[in-house]
Formats: sequence, C-alpha cells, structure tokens
Amino acid sequence: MRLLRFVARRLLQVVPVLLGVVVVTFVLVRVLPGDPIRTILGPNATDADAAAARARFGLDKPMWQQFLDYLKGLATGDFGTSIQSGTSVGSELALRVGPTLELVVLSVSLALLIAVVLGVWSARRADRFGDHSVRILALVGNSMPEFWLGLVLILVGYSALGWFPAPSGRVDPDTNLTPLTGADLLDAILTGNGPAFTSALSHLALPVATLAIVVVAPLLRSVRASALEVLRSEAYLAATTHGLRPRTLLRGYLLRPTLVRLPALAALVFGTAIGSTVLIEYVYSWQGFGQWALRGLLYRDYPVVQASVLLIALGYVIVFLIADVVHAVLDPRVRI
Amino acid sequence: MTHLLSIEDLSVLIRRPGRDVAALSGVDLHVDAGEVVGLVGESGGGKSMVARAIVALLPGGARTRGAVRFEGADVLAMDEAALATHRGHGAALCFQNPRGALSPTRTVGRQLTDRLTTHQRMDKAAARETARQLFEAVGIRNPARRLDAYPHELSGGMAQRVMISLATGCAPGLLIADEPTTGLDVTLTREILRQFRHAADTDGRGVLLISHDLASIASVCDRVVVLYAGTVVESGPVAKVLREPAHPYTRALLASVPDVSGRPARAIGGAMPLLPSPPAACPFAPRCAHATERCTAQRPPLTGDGWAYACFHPQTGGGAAAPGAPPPPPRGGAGRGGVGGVGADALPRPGGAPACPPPPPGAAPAAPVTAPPPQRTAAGRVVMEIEDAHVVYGSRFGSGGHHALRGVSLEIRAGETVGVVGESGCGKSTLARLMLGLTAPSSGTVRLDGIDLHAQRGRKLRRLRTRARLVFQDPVGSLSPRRTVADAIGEPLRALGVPAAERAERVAQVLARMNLDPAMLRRHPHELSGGQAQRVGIARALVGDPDLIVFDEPTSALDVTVQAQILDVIAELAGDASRGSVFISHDLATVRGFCDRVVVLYLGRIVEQGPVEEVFGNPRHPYTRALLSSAPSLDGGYTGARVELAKDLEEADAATGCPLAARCPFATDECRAEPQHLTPYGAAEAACWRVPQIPALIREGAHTRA
Amino acid sequence: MADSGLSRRSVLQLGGSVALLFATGACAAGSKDSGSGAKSAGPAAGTLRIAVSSYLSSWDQDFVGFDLTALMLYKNVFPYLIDYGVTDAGGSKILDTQNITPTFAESFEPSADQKVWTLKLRKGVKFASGNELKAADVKWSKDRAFAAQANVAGVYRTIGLTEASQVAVVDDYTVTFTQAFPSALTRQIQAISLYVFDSVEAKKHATADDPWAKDWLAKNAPTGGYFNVTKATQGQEIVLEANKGYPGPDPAKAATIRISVVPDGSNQRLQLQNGDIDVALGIGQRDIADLKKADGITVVSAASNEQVAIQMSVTTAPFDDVDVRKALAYAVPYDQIIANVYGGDARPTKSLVPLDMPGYDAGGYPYTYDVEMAKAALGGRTVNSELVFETDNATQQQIAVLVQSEARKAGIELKLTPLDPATLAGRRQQKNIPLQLTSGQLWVNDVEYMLATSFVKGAALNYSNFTNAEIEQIYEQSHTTVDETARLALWKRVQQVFAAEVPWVIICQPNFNLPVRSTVAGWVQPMDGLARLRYLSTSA
Amino acid sequence: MAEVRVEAGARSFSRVLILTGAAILVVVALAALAAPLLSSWGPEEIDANATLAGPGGAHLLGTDTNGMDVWSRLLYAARLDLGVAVSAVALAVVVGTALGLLAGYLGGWLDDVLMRIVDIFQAFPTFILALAVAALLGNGTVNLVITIAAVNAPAYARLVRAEVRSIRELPFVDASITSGASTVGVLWRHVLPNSLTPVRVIAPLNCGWAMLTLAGLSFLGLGVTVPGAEWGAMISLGSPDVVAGRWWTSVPPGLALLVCVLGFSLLGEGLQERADARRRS
Repeated sequence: MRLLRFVARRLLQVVPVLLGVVVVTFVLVRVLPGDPIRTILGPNATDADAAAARARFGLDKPMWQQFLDYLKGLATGDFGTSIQSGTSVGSELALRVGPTLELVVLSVSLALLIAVVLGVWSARRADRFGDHSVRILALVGNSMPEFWLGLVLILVGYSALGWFPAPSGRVDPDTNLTPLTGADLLDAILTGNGPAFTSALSHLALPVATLAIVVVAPLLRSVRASALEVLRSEAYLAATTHGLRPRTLLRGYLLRPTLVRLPALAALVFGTAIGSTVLIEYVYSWQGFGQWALRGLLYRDYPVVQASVLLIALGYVIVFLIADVVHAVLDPRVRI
Repeated sequence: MTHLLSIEDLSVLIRRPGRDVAALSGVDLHVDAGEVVGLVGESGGGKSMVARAIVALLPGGARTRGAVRFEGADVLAMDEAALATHRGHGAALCFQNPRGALSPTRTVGRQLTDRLTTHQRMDKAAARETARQLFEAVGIRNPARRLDAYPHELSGGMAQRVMISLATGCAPGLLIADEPTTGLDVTLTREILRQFRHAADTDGRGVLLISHDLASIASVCDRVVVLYAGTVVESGPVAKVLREPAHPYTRALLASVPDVSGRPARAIGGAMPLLPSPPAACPFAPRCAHATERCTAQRPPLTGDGWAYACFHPQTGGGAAAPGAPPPPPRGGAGRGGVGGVGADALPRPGGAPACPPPPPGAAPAAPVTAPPPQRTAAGRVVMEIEDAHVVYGSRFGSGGHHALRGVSLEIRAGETVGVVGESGCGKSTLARLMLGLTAPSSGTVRLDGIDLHAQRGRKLRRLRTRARLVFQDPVGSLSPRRTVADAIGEPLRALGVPAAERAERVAQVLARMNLDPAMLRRHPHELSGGQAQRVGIARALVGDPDLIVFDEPTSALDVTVQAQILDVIAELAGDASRGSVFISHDLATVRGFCDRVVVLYLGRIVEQGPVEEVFGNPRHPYTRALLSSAPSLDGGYTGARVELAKDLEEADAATGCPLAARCPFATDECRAEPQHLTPYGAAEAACWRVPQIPALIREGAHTRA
Repeated sequence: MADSGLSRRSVLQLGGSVALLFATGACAAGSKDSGSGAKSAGPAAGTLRIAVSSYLSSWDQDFVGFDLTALMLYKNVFPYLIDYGVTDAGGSKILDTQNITPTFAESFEPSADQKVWTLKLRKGVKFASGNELKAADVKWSKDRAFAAQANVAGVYRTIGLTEASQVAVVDDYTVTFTQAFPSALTRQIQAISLYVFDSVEAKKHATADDPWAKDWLAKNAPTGGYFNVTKATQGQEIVLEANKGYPGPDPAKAATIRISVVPDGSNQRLQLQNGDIDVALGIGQRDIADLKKADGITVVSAASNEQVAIQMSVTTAPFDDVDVRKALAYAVPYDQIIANVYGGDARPTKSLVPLDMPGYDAGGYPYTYDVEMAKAALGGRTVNSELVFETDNATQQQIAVLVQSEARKAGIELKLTPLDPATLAGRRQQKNIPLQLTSGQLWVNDVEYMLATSFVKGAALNYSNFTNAEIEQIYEQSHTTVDETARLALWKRVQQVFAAEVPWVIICQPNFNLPVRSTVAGWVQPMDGLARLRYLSTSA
Repeated sequence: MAEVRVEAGARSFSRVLILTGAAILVVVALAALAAPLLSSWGPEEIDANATLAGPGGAHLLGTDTNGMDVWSRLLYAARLDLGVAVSAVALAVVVGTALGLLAGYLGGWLDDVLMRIVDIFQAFPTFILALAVAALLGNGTVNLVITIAAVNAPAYARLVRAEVRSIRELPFVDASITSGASTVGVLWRHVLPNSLTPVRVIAPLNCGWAMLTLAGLSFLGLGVTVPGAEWGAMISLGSPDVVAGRWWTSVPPGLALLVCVLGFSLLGEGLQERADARRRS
C-alpha cells in the first residue's frame, strides 16, 4: 500500500537522525562533568568500591567499546541498566512513558479541539469583539509560565475550592486499577474500571488544563489564520456564490482545507508540550517520564539519559511522521 | 420587456480608510436569456465588481446606488433567503482562475453534486449521474473517472471546464464568466468559449462574458459592453462596436492589440485612473486625443439605443484604429457574412452558416496592410549560437526527468530579432534560461559571443553573463522587492565594476531613454505600476550594452494599452544593429510585429522556423497552421487554411515519432513512428515530412477531428 | 564500644567507610535528624499517610544506589535481624546507636576471641509467602551480597568478611560469621547489613542468566519485615501493612501506612494542611515556623547534633591562607542565618565539636560575625572564590546567599555554584572545591570518631583536605587513651588547633523539625536518617 | 478585491496589537533601565531585619525569603530576562539564518547534512540541552543565551531555508544572476533581505518563548543561579510562600513574566496579522 511505503521510506530517513541523536547523547553525557558512580555509592565509599561499581556498569571499558555494547543492546531492544536503580532502563521506561503520554496526548488533543472550534468561530467573526477577545485570551494563556499556572490552579482548584483531588498522584490506588499501558484513563477503560476512570479523570483535570492552556495559542492562531484564508479564498467564494447551504459550506469547504496545515504545527506543539511536562510533572507530583529523565540527568545516570533522549527524539520523529500521514490524508495535493 | 438581468445606474463606492474608490459609477447594462454579452475593459475598470454586484457579493463597506434587477427583483435589496436562492440558481459565477476557485480538498464530483443537490434537489445517485452528464457535456473525457479527481489533478483547461459545469450545475438563469480563458493557450481558448455559446444557445441561459481581450471573446458574443474606470463608455452589438467603434477608448483598446495579420499594436499614453469619486467629467479625457474642454468639464451621457456610447466626440466611420491611423484592413476572406466579426465563422452559430471552406493558402490576400518591418541588411556577427541543446530537468535520482528541450539549434546575429512562439510547456522559457546561462544544457553547447557559456566559471562567467540580458515576464517580480530602482538598473554595472558615479550617470541615461521620471530611481518595486516596472526591467537589460537581449513574454502580464506601450519600446530597441534580440511569446500577433525570423517550438523541439512573413504567410507545419488558426483576431487574422488539433496538450500522449502525432489531424503511422527533422521548404524549414501533401489534405476536408 | 583489645585505630578508620555515618545534605526520608518528642500513644490501628519526595529506585538493596527513600523503606520491609534500640534524649525518643539489639534474630553474640559471631534466629518469623525465615535464607542473602560485589560486600570488608564461605549455616536457626579479625564495629556493620531475602521465593525467579534473581527482586518488594508491601504504584504510592507474622518485640503500631510521593515541598505542605497526609517528610525549613502555628499540625521538634558548616579547602587558593579562612569565619552572619533561615530554630555553636558531644569546648571556635575583624584578617586584600552547595537544597541556597552578601562586605567575593549530585560527587573526588556547604550528623558521638571521619589525612569526609601533624598525633594517641579526663584534655587541644587553623566555618546546629498531623504519635528520631515506621501511630 | 472592511479592521487591530505590545515592552525596558532610580534597594541587597516582610513600608512589594526587596529584584530581573531573551533570539536568528541561507541556496549534500544536524538538534530535548551546555560551559548568563539560542536556531534554519528555496526560484534572483552578480552578492543583496520577512514576524513571538524557557530553566535550578534576579528564579524561590499566603514573592514575578511575554506575543501577533494582510492584498 502506498501509505505504508511512505511510512517505511520516512522511517528510513529518520534513521540517520536517530543515529545522530544516539551518538551525540552518548558522547555528551560522558563529556559532562560529574561521576554517576559516586552518586550511588555515598560519600564513604572507597576507590575500590567505586572501581567495582564502575566495572559492574561496564564504565571501565574504553568509550568505543561502551558505545558498541550500547548499540548492540539497542539493536536487541536493551537500553541498559540504570546506574541509580540497578534495574533495566527499558522496564522503567515502560512505566514512565504511559503517564506522560497520557498527559501530553490529552492536553494537545484538548488544545486542538479548542483551537479548531474557537479558531473557526473566531475566523468567521474576524475582527469583531468576540474574535479579538478569544485571541487575546489565548495569548495570555500562552504567556504564562506553565509551572506558575500549575501552582495557581492547584491553589484555586484544590486548596481553595476543593474541586480536585490532592495533586499527589494519577489515580486513587484504592480503585485497584490494573496497569496495562501506564496511561490510567486508558487502563481504566480497558479493564472496565469505572471508579478508576473517574479518579484518573479528576486527577488529570488540572495538569491537562494547565498544559492545554499553555499550548493552545499557536494552534488557535494557525487555525484562525487558515480558516480566514479559506474564507477569503476564491474556492470558498465560489461555493458561496453558488449558494451552497451553510452546513455544506462548513463541512465540505471550510473545515477540511482549514485543517490541512494543522498537523505539522500540532506535531511541533506536541514536541513543545513534551518539554513542558517536566515542569508540570514536578508541580503536580506526576510521576512521569520528564521527572525520571531529569533525575537521570542530575545523577548522570547515563543509560537513563541516553534512553530518554532517544525516546524523546523517537517520539518527536514519530509524531512528525503521524502529522505527515494525517496531512496526506487531509490534503489530496500531498503526494506520498 | 423585462430583461433577464438589468443593471440600472449602478454605482459602487468602496470606502477604505484614507482612500475611497469609486469602483462603478452609473453603470447600465442588461442581459437577456439566450444571449451572450461581453463585458470588456482593462483591469480596474470595474468588470469584476459588476459580476460581484450581480450576486450581491460586494465587499464590506461598499456603498451602492442604483439597482441590479434579476428577473425584475432587485438583488441588492434581497434578504438572506432570497439571496441564497438567487446565488447559484439565479446567477452563477465562473471564476477567472478555476484552480483557485475549486476547493482543493474535495473531489470535483462532490463539488458538482453539492450544487446539484442544493439547487436541483436531487438525491445523491441522481446527482452523480447528472454530474457525469454535465462533465461530458463540457467536453471532459472519461467523465465518470474525473468525478473522483481532485482539482490539482486537472489541467488548466480541464479545470475551467469543471468550473463551467459547476456553474451550469446550479441551473442558473444567468451565467457570469469572469475572464474564463486568461492563462489558457490559444487552442484551448476557443474550446472553452464555445461552451458559453453553447450554454446560451441550447439552454437559453443568459451569459455575461467578462474579458480584457476583445478579440478573443468577440467571436461568441452578441453584444459587448466596454467599461472604463467604472463607467460604461460604449455598448452595442458586436458588429457595431468592433467594426465601427465610436468611443475613442474602444478604438484605443482595439488598436492596442497587435493582430496576427500583421497589424502592429498602436499605443496610447497613460493608464486608467482609480477614481476616488464618481467622475464629473469624461474619465478618458486625459488620455484622449479628441478631448475638448467640454470633455473635462462634463461627463458625457451614454446615448443611443442598442448601440450606445458615452462620448461628445464619437469617432464615426468605423475602423478599429485610433484616429489618424491608416484605415482598418479590409475584412479578409469571402463569404464572411456573420455579424460577429472574424472569428465568428469558426463557430457554429444558431442559424448561421457553418464556416466556409477557407481559401487555398496563398490564394486569399493575406492583406497585411501595415508594412512589414523593413528587412534589415544582412545580419551581423553571431552573438548567440545554440547547437543541438538538450535540457532535462532531472528528478534527483536520474529517472523520470522532464525533457524540456530536445536538440534545439539556433543562431542569433547582431541586428536581428528572432521570435520564439509556442504553447505553454513548449520549452520557450527554458530556451531563454539556456541562452542566459541560468540552465545548463544536458548536452549540446551554448555560445555567447563565441564563448561556451557553460564552460565558464567564476568571474569570467559573471562577466560573460552581462553580455546577454533577459527581460522577464513578471515585471514587478523580476525586481528585488527590497532594492530601489537605481540599484536594480545599476546591478549589471556593479558586477562589471563600474564606479558608482559613472554608474549613476549611465543609469540616469538609460532611464531617460525609457521615458521614466528620474524620481523613480529611489522607488521600490511595489511602488511601480506594471508598465513602469517593465520599463525598468528593459532599462536594466539595456544599461550594460549587451550583445543579446532576450524578451521572455515581456507583455503578457500587462494590461492591453500598457502592453502596446511596452511593445513600442521593444520594437524601437529591436532595430539596433549592434545587438541581437530574441522575443519569446505565446502570442503570435506580437511576434509578427517586429521580428525578422520566427521559431515555432513544440514540446522542446523546433517544428518550424523561417523569415517571419514566410512563416505567418505561408505556414508549412500543421502545428504552425493550428496556432495561426486559433489566434484570436479582429482584423481578419490568419487567412490560410485552418487546422484544428485534436486534443488538449495535456492529454496528448508522448510518442516516439513526431511529438505532434497524437494531436495532428494528418498524422499517419509513419508520423507516430519516425522522429521528424527540420527540412527546408522554401525560405523556411519545418519538421514534417507531409508538408507537401498538407494543402491537398486540407482540401479533402481531412482536418475534421481525427 | 571499645571494649576489646583490638586496635582502636583500625576500628575507627574502617568505621569511616560505613555508609551513612555522616549523611550529607537533605534527603527524602527525613534528614532532619534529631530526637523526637514522642508522646507515647497507645497502639493504634489506623491508616497513616506519609508523603515522601521521591519514589524508590529499586526494591533490591544489594544493587541500589544512594537512594534514601529506598533505604528508609528497606528498614521497614526487610527483616533486619538486629537494629538499634530506642532511648530517651531530652524528652524525645531517639534511636540508640550504641545499643544494638536483636529484633528478628533471637541473639547475635561473638565468640570469646570476637572473631566468630553466632546468629540465632527467632522461630516463627514468616515471609509473606508463608515461608519461614531460616538459616538458609540468611546464607543465600549473604552469598548474594558477596556475589553482588556491591553495597554490603563493601562494608563487610571493614569487619573482615570477604568471602561467602565465612558465613556458615549451623542448623535451621543458627548461622555463624567467621571474621578474619575481631572488630568493635561488627554490631554496627551487621545492623545495616543483616537483611534477609525470602530465598525460597527468590530462587523460583532465578535463571541461568540471572542466578540471583536480580530482575525479579528489583521489581518485587521484599517481605518479612515489620511491614509487608501490599501495593506499590510505581512513582506514586506504596502501601505498607503491619506484618502479622512478626513474633518479636516492638511490632508495628499502625496497621496500614500509605506512602505517597510528592516531590514538591509546597505541595506536601498543602496536603498536610488539608489533612490529606499525616506526616510530611519533604517539607522545607521555611515552612516550619508557619506550620507550628497551623491548626491540627504538630511539629515534632528536638535539638540535634546536626552540624551545618562551610568546609574550606585548606589546599585550594585562597583558602590555603589561614587568614583568609579566619576572614570568612568573621564574615559569616551566624545570628542572621539562624534567624532568617532557621526561624531561630537552631543553636549557635562555638566549636567544631558538636554541642552535645563529650568534650565540647566553647573556646573551640572563637569567631563571631564581625566585618571589621574580617577585613583586618584579610589585611586590605580582596579575594575571589566559589561557594558550592547542592542544587535543590533550599536551605543551603539561602545560607549561601546570606554568606555571599556578608562576605562581600569583608572583601571576599564569592561565586555561588549550585551543583547537581553527580557533579558534586565528581568535584569532591577531585578535591578542588574551595568552599562547600555541608550538613550532617555524626553517627558515633565521639571526637575521635569525628576526627576519623573528617579531619585526619584521607578521611572520607575530609572535604577540607585538612592535615595537621598535631591532630594526626592526637588522633593516634587517642586510640590508646582510655581515661576520660585524659581524652577530654586531648579534645580540648584539638579544639585549640581547630580554633587556630579554622578548617571549617561552623554555622550552627539546627534543631530537628518534622511537621505531622496532631493525631500522629510515636515518632522516634532515626539517627541514621531512616525512619522506623513501626513506632508510628495515628489516632485519626 | 478582497473584503475591504475586514481588511481595514484587521489592519487597525493589528496596529492596536503592535502598539500595545510595543508599549508594554518599552515600559518594561524603561523600568529595567531605570531600576536604580525606581528602587532604593539593590537587587541582591539583603535587609537582615526583614525576611518575607509584607508589601508596604520600606519595601514596596515586600521582601523574599532571603530578605531581598521584591520590587527591586523585579525591576533588575527585567534587565536579565529581556537581555537574555532578546540576545538569545538574536543569536539564534543569526546562526539559523546563516545555516538556512547556505542550505537553502546551495542545496545538494550541504543542505542534506545541515538539515540532518538541524533535525538532530530539534529532536533533542530542551532541558537536556540546557543542562549539557550549562554543565559544559558553566553557569552564567552568556551560557544561558547560548543554550536558548541553540534550542531556537534550528527553527530559524528551517524557516529561512524554506523561504530561500522559494525565493531562489523567483525571477529577481535570476535577474541578479544574469546581471553577473556573484553568489555572495546574490545571497547578501537579494536573497537574504527578502528571506527575513517571516523571521521578523516570528522573532518577537520567539522572544517571549525564550523568556519562558529561561524562567523554566531557572525554576528547575538550571538557569540563573542565586541570588541573581530573574523572574523564573524568583517564582521558583517564592512558590512555597504562596501556600503560606505570602503571595508577594512569586505573584509579582509571575505577572511580570506574563505581561512581558504577552508584550512580545501581542507584537508578534500584530506583525503576523499585518504580514498576512499584506500577503493577501
């Protein structure tokens, strides 16, 4: 199938990029000052202890050897062993990715939904009061530091109003949710766990709102601009002058051409949102990927840093690939 | 009697902050069912505003006066519901740029069925079947398959056909076509126009045909209305307005277009103004040779019944020429009794006779009344020499490249002007780029002043390049937006290392030669009009005293009267004996005006070349004949035997033999198998082995669609 | 503890390598070490909710890094065969590091020559699997530790245990440890090392590639301790339940403990105030004063021997000049730090020897905040240097800012350099940090011990790179000095040397503070920083 | 002929946006420059007798936990925040434009290689990049500028490259080449000035974003080190106080950041709108 071939070709193209990321990360973490081994040993360890530990993680080998081992591991899906925890990075990763993805995907989806609805609404009222207020509000949201907004929302939503649960986790453990994917909402649906679903949803509300508010502006701007362009295009004008019904106009002539340019930007926003989660996870005690990666970095947990950078890069690349595919589906002019 | 459409004293004033524009000022016109009315004028004249007013789609902030009555009801006073029915069902618009006017993300079939279900209340299945029929009716081959195509998959001609089907799919009483053939090749233009005549004749619709080009629409119109600066200056039956234009503007408009028969363009000065308020005087007065004080003090009313004009000094006595010009050419060809002018015979008209068999070539008076450009003395040294050049625009991995030029050889001498003509995609522009060293030949050589252009590198190449200059199609686009006019003109001198002071002097000189105000030097491109920008472009070409100037469609982006002005300038330059010139155009008429030799390109090959009179007067190649046959003309145009090609260029399949084989009415198996080479026939050369047989074939009537 | 004939020197030097003697910096599991004001409450069976700052990195103590949350949890879920007792100090209950008693073991006693230690197991101790804790489990656990070549293997070397063969099973309930040499530190070392895996269960998950079931044990909580983990939601929450199968003394008072992970201190505070948690182990110093006034919250508070100091590298310019060191000592605003950073909740000190340590001499650190004296010490010079502290340690950061501001007035321009853990560890190895803020507490309340860890050549925590012939000599001498007054005389001299040499700026000794809901009782201040949750109860 | 009224409305609104944004930025910049005049306290000056003092009295906006004057720090922080954001974006523009120009105009393998490097940079997480730069080059304002520039430069490289690739096809470039101009001349005189149009629109928006990044880095302890006055660091330092009802240590810097970023956003949005309107007409 053509689409599959396209995906395959694109995946091949990203291989050098990922390889580049792998090499850069590998070298970078080792060039950074700081000793990962000393952080796990505590202050009183002897040099012999350190050497033993170093050997345990293969850090005594020459760098090229370490790199080859790392590559070999990667080829078999082995990300190595965390220096801090001594467990396999792959299994830690599996636990951490779900919650973060859940957060980011929901936030970006929410932002997209808001952006499309308000963006089209705004464009149709271009340069009236409603349009101006929507745009200014979005800009204000976009201008807030996410960690500050998070703090404010906690104070309001949890402390003052008490509408949302304590920001200390993702789902009430008493609901006995069986983790499958790590994304609680999804797991709750998959296992048909109603209380867990409600609980996960209430825990998600504030962080998702925070992230969505912060990222909605560029999406909204883009949708509005595209919609405006479509509304002013000859094609739309032609459809209007031919007296088509408003519903047909909206669905057939406005929405799809408006959305055509959205996927690429959405992918970019998705990338930014992944970056933002580090801060949001911290504020909301959301034990996700960002916190894990940051901790790995602070402790120079080489395999963790390598795996997290590679994963982020991979995620980035995949999101862009998805965007391209969606773009191709939406826009018949795109050749794939 | 109520007209289908009647516009009564319509004025539209558009208020912009800081500047108002009187887009229309007291326009009166009407269209009846079954009638094709042409609305002509230059851009800014208000043609599109008329079209928009008819569907009540005026820009916000527009103030209107007067009425647009459709079947008696005033469109401008309709409520939303009535408008919704009126739009599309009452009057439907065909847009100028069909690709832009088709929604890019919906199949054309869906777009058509959307109209059918809305206005004809069909269910989906019926709509689809009707859509197929409509497609077929507008001449789309494989209509069922095309229903599922997206607009970008269609060629320009096809897209225009779809656009027409969309408009007719609304089943409107009135069809409005806004410049429907702009940008289409001549062979296609006739086809498309035929559709509108058809809509009027078979369905009894009224058709309002908007165009800047009188010649091209004249053949299908019953009446024409000429707009100038938002006012109607003349309206009446085609026969009257085109034969005996009364208004000086109409005459100027007609005279500005060179004719393929050889009549050169005659320019009038100035440009159409954008009026801030409805004119109190004759808006054309400042440009009019006949203007008197009365014209500048009072606005002439539109007078006359049937044939009306708004002029105090109507020029009677017929003749599509400006006062003082030689009398118009006699109408060529016997048996042309039609009312619609020259082209009319080519189209079947209701009640009209089919086209008479054309006279044998050479038998009819070719009748170029204006003298051909004086044959210059034997041309000088060779300034440009192309030998068997091939250009392949590669895809990056070698396969599937586009073969833009296939073995072109050409020689240009100093003092000579060579015209290059052909349809879009024939390789004209590639040839220009090749001569300027912008595109490297895949094989073959290009010598400028005897030096192999593509073997040079670095400074030597840059110096050599200044010996050949290009005048671009897009006058404003060819000027760097952030550089001043002085910068632009002086650039070749800068490259040659001419000191700043001398540079300024030479720039000023050349500017004066172009009749441009020295104050222009500090302006930026966006502050220039198209005509001014093209003069700057020519000045830039001229400033370094090059050995070769290539004009790549220098007038096609300009308004008609401005076009004539630029052609004047170019014609003057072309006479310079120290320099060779190449004039590239899709428009045969302009080439005929001042070229010594003509080269006809088709799909990257030269199919015919020779002295201009030889090629135009006695074309050999079927393709040249076809081009000449379809060229719009008011003066009688091409009088030789007409040849029509079978298909659109885009639909023609590539063949191993003669590239035209798929479209040529005379093609045989041998044509399809054997590549054709230029062979001398008289003073010219043509790449067709059947040249000697063609006159006979034409007589046999074999040129009916193959 | 020095009751045998073995060399004091070797004991103390070896002691230096015992982990956590001197826990530097803040940590997740309650580093504000001190006694606690535990009002003895009756056994309660409620649910206790505790917030910590991070989730544990692994359940496998043999392979874990320096992860205080994990180490704290291990203390509560592994069967530790011997542990510290509890003693009263100034009305608070604290762990008594001098008094190590059998808990899951019946007894742990040495042979006459102190080389062979016999461990007798308590009968009826059950793992969650139902398996009984037996000698074979101890043997397997120790074999695993030696094989791991990691944490325990490292500390065992200090007491002459280097090979698996030195641990022998006598019968189902008896194990012997045969040391290469006698050591006074055996109990101390074994107290932190004698944790036992459920070997029967673990072996089920061993594979050829992974004979010690590392993968399985990293992911699955150990069982058989005072608490069993009934649920662990990665990164979020751990639920402990009292181990009903523990037959020994001091069983867990709280039936259920929920430990939730809340990295942000403010967030913990909010939840404590809202009553969503009972104990907040990650609340910063700044919130204490507020929380003392808050309704429904009690701040468990006690004096402590935790020392906050700036260690000056005597081998790195400009602090290789004693006058510069003195200048800094005069330039630090001690009272201001106590007032502003600790809200007055800290004790000023006049010696590098902690206030409550025998031998403390108020003349040991004759420096007070006095900019003029500082300038005088510098003699008109100005110097530039760098003050290093831990990146995410708000308290240290605040102290650093105050020190920088005042030092500038004296002519010492300090660049503040917060370092992440890895970089700090790396730079400490390179011994090139001119000034670093440290905070921590000695595990053994003795000056000789203090010298061993921090002031003699090569001592692990001697970040000052301090060496002094007289101190070395006194240290040497102290090994054989048993007479208390003679020792005190030595310590007086030590403090005189310190007063002259000024290796540290000793800032203060902050009190321990732990905010809890008022319903919580029984807190025992852990001297090793690892909370023993078995003493806690709630009446809510 | 487009919808004239809407165009006019858009134009006037874009002017409102641009003017408001610019006014905000000018006020902030002036306040930053006039910081010593507007506040009697130094940004790192400690009032030993007043930690966490409430607004009013000797301290207009109170003091923070270190006893430093919040109002004064707020003003001085504007210098750093504006300075770092603007210079980081400027650096990113210069580097990104240069790369994009080369890659786009010359094409071929150079384009491939440069774009792959850009890909790698873009796929690299911001905070890891930031920490890496900080750890390699040490803390400091200059390194923060480099970090944020490194994060942003790839986007400009892409933007300019795309622009250059379309400009390269425009007739005026051919006109210049046929006039005998050298490649450098063409790039410098014609391609560069015209390819900067989108950059001019994006850059202000980007400045706001750079400011947020800087604040985020400081919040995580990777940015400006204490006691440097920077809004993100101030928020980070003050956020525990909010819980205790002491809003003045973190709300003012949060609002300052909000207003300043909003200034950039408004400016950028206005410019974008104007550019869109121009493109349409």
